[in-house]
Amino acid sequence: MVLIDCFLMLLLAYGFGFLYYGLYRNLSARVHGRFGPSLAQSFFDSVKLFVKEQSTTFGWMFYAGPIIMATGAVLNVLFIPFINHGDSLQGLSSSANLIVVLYLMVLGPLGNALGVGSNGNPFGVMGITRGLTRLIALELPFYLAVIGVMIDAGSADFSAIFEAQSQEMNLLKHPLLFMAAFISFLGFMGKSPFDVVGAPQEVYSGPATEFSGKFFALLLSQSAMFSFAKLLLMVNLFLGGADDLGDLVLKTFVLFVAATFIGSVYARFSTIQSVEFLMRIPTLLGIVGLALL
Amino acid sequence: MSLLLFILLPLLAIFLMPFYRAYLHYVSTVLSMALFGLALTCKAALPLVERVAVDLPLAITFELSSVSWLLVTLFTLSMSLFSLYHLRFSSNKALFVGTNMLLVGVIGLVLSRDIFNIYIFFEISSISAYLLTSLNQDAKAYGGAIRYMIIGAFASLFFLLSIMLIYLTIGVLDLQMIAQRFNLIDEQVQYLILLSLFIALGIKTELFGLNFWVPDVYQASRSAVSGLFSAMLSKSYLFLLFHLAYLLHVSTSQMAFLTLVAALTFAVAEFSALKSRETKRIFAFSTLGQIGLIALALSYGDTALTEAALFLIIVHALAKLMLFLALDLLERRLGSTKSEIFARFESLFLMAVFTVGALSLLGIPPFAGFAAKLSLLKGLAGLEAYGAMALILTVSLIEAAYLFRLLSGFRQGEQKMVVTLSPLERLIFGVMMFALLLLGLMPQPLLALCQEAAQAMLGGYHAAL
Amino acid sequence: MLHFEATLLGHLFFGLSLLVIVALLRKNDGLWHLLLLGSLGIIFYASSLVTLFIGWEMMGWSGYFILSKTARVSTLQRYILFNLGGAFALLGAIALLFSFMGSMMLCDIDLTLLPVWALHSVSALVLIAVFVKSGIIGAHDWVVDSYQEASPLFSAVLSAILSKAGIYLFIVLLLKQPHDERVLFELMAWLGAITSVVATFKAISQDEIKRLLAYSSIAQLGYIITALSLMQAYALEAALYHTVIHTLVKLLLFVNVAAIMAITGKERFSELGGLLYRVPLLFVLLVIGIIALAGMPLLGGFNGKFLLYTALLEEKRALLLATVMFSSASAFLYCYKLVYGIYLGQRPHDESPLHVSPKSYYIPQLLSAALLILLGFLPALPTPLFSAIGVEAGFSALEFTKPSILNSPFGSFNGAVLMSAFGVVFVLILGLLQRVHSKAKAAQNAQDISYCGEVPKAGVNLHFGYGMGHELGRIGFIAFILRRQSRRFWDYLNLIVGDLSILLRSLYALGTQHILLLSLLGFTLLLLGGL
Amino acid sequence: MFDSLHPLITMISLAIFGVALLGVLVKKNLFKIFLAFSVAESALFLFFIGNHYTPGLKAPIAADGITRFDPAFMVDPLPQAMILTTIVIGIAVSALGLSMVIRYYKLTGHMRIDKMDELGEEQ
Repeated sequence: MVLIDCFLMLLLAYGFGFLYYGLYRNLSARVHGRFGPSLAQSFFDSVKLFVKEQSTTFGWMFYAGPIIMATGAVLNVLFIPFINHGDSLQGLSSSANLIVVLYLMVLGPLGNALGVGSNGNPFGVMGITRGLTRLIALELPFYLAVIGVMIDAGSADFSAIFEAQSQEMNLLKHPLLFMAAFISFLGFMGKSPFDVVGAPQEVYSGPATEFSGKFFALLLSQSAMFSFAKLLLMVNLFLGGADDLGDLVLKTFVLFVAATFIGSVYARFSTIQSVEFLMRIPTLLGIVGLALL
Repeated sequence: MSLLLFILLPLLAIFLMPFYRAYLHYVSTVLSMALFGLALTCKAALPLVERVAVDLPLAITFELSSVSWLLVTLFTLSMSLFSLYHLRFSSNKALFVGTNMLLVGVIGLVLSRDIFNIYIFFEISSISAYLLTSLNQDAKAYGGAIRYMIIGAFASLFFLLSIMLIYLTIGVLDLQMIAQRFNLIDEQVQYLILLSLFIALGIKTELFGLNFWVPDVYQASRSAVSGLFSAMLSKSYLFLLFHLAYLLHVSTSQMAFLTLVAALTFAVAEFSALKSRETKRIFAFSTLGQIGLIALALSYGDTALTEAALFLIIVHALAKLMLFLALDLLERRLGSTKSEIFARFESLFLMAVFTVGALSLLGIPPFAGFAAKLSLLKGLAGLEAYGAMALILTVSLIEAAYLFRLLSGFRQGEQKMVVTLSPLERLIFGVMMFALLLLGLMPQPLLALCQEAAQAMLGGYHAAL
Repeated sequence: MLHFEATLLGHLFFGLSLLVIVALLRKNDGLWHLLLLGSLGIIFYASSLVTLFIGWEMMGWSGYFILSKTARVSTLQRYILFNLGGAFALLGAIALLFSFMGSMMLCDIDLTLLPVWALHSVSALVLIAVFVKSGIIGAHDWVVDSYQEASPLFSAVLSAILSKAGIYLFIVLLLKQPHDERVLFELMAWLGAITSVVATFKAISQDEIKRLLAYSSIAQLGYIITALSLMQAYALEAALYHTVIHTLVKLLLFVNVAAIMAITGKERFSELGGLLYRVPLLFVLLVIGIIALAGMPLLGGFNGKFLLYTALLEEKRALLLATVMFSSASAFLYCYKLVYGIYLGQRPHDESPLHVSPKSYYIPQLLSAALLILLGFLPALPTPLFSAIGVEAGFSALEFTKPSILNSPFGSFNGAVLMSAFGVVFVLILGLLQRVHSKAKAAQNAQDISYCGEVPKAGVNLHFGYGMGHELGRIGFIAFILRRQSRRFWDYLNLIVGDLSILLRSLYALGTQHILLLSLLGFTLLLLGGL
Repeated sequence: MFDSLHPLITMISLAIFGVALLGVLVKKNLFKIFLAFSVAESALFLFFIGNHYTPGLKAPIAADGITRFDPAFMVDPLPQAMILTTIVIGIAVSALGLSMVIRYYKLTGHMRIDKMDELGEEQ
């Protein structure tokens, strides 16, 4: 039963992940006054990359890096419930809680960092360092918000968090916390102004310098699923979770569109700028939000 | 058996010197060990009081109470170790005369119950100390000895003055009788007497304000002799000062003044040692510091603290003697006592000796100094003297800074001279290290003796308060 | 004089010490290590304050003599002065306690009987000793130099064991005794959290491996201190759990680094790199170590953090928790620097020959890695022990269902499920990647990389190791943290005390007649004053 | 107890004592310093014996018709014995001191107290 549930969740995440990815490229193109590629372009890209003849490898760690990263993304999907009640689409979420999920989210970057580090390209590591530096700053406001949510719910379990939002979702109850978390969330989603440059020499979630062929395909797929997992987390934490599949699509879509629009109009901060910004405004919001709790 | 033996035997040995001119070091060893044995056998018969010559007002009284017994035993033991250490050197007249006279002097100081007698032993120990300081017969030694002498003569003037005032006012010299009649004296004269005594004995006890000459004298003397000064001379005066203070029932405010002086002695001396580069001076400062600590404990006039102070006297005497003897060994091999010498020799045994000595001085377990410091702190805690506790702990850190600076010298330096010790030297130092360890692990027997001694020393002091 | 008593807490700490010291025992200074172990035994099984103190001091100086074989004199002085300072503070606390309790036995201590000022003084003095030993920021000046200059294996002992003595002291003297001290504990919770933040950023900016590890130790002890200051059953479990994990992790990491030093003879990130395929096993072990150090799930390291976070949540200490989580997140950077700087990236150019690392280096690492994995799989395995220790200390028992589920009042998780899910998913994806049509081709050589369209020449430095973390210095508040140095304060203090010493010393250089004049003057003044 | 002469003796001896102390404190020649100590000691003897002497009593010598120890008839012999002892000690100390000064002079060529700088931190 659990296995089927998990499989379904993965399938949904995979599908929605690529759908949103395609939508993102279209929407941001429209904001910029262009026409984007077709919706399924990213999906086709990944399939194409999977069947490429050759891909260069720098050794077993290089091989294992993307796998760890993808494992992290998959685990995230499996441990975050899709629906806020019942038994279906819960995956393994009863064996874990919010804190575990928060920490599981770092597993992917670790695999990425190990893989990129092992290929000997100095620019890759530069990107990793920037990514990790920014991650530090991203997490502080997000943690503040999450702590608020957990204290409000009296538990770190998702079920309790849903329970606490049954009357009024956290977005309305704690708008300041939501704002703090949402700013961080933009960064987590790799949206401007907090994204890390994705030029060919530098890696974080952009095209991986040394990853080619099937490795790159794996990275693309995990990135799509991971993005969906993050959307899901935000929905669960602040929008009261999804009552059913339709609700899920609606809520994730709203969040996604909001993030995409904001990301499309802002220019990118440099790493230092984004860290300093994140350490000020959203952190302050989060602290005020906690004080109001 | 007579208490006079402790005084007469060494004097006799000095007079008979021409008969065994070449064997003085053996005679000294045998004599001091015999006296040590003698002291041990006296334990059962305590307290011993002995009168020499005529009736009371004119009699000369010696008393071996449990506290003077403790000190006599310590002095004879120190002297035995000192003589044993000197066995391998050739017979030395001046050393023989000086050390044995010093022994007579310090034993006399703690045994006498007659203030004029005390003056005589005061002078005997001073003269022998001058003699011992000049032992090296170079400009440094004579310079130190002359400096010592001028200060000593100054001290003896004041001591003499106080004796004269006492006799002129109450006409007695016996300490007990002085104590009984001291109240009859006019208050202002009383104060003058006490002050003169304080100046005279304070110089000799090496208390702050009166001790600025001490490092020079230690530096001028041979290291081994400095060890003897540290172990015997200063300790006997320390006893004397507070024995008189308790006996004469000095007022609480005067005791508080002593506390202040003692605390200053401790703190200033330890601070001064911090940047010194001359080992003998460092050890001299450390001795001053420990004297300050002991005086601090004694100045409360409390049984527990006096017990701790007596324990500390013994432990410090042992540790300092050991350190100075080891330093003497190094001085003879390396020709210097600068702190750099610690980087210039190679000997695991000597390193162990210095380490154990330093740790014991610092009061770090499991060595004897710890037991002393612990009982000291317990005593102070019992009196709720928290300021003194804080002072002791803080200043100990300064002490640690310079002692460990010396110890860290072991691992510097490139060309090291291998220093080998003779089996006898190993035995002496081994015994002393073992004693320090043993006293640290099992202090109770000695502490019990010290407690008994503390009660004897305080006598009726508490009742007066 | 010595009194002992067997307690569960003592068993736990002594067991850890035994594990570490036996794992690291070498012939050349084995005797000192055994002495150290003995002194730890005295501390952990002491039932009287005096016994505890004796062990404490013995630990201090036996460490000094081990350290003195490799460290510089200034480092040694720092080590001994800080440690003795802590020890004397402890002695002061003991004496103060004695003056009120009239007993030196641990069981007779009842802190509620103390007047408020004495309770504060005792707590403050004990905390000084704890802070020095654990290297809380401000009192950490000795830690980094000592760890760096100790022999690699002794660094492991210092970090894994000796720093924990402070934790033990805290539990025994302040946590086990009933009292209602709150103010200092509040301060302490924040000190712990701030320590972990500051030390984390300091760690990131280090170039020497052992300095990085030293700062990371300081940061980890900061978490433990924060946990302890909550005085609550689950927080105690968190502290104990973290203690165990940190011991295992630091054992692993320091021995790993020791092995690297034995192989390459280098100890800076800027001189190392690219060792991954030379010593793959060491690499894997290090990765296990940093995963546990960073507190990521799957391995044991997460469990302590989880408990700490839930304890803080339960106490509703949101800001404190955010600070701790922030520092914990920042720790990823130095963890990555550790693994990248040594094993990943390109080999530096000066190809000095590599030595074979002794086999004995692998045993302690494998041991602690195995334990970390086991604890990841069965996170609640030690909970019954911690629960019993908590009960012994007067706290309520902990909830325990089965070894694979770690419970806390704020939620639970199943380590076995987590671990199995990871394993299954990993294998599935690996299988997928193997099955697809595309084949992996090995790169030609290290220079076969995308490098702005060029092929890098052999002389170009492609290793980014020591540069990592430099960027942080340009970020305002991190630069602020990095600029603060408690050393300046201590150096200044040293200067002042030294000058004072020379000033006071000049008294002892007075001429003979001046001394006499002074004495006479004193005599006259006292005489006039008294009359 | 004090007779009319005693204050005078006290004053004179105090004056001598003061002069001697002044010598100790300001004279630079070691020889003179030791001499000054001798003078100071003598002043103390004068003070003690002078204050203790009572006119009309016999000297405590057996030959002068004194047959038994009785302070009522004779001067208290104790202070005299004390002073005799002290004089002997004083002579011994002076002798030792002066011999050391001579040795010191032979080694260094001077005997000025302000030039004695063999000891201290730098040596």
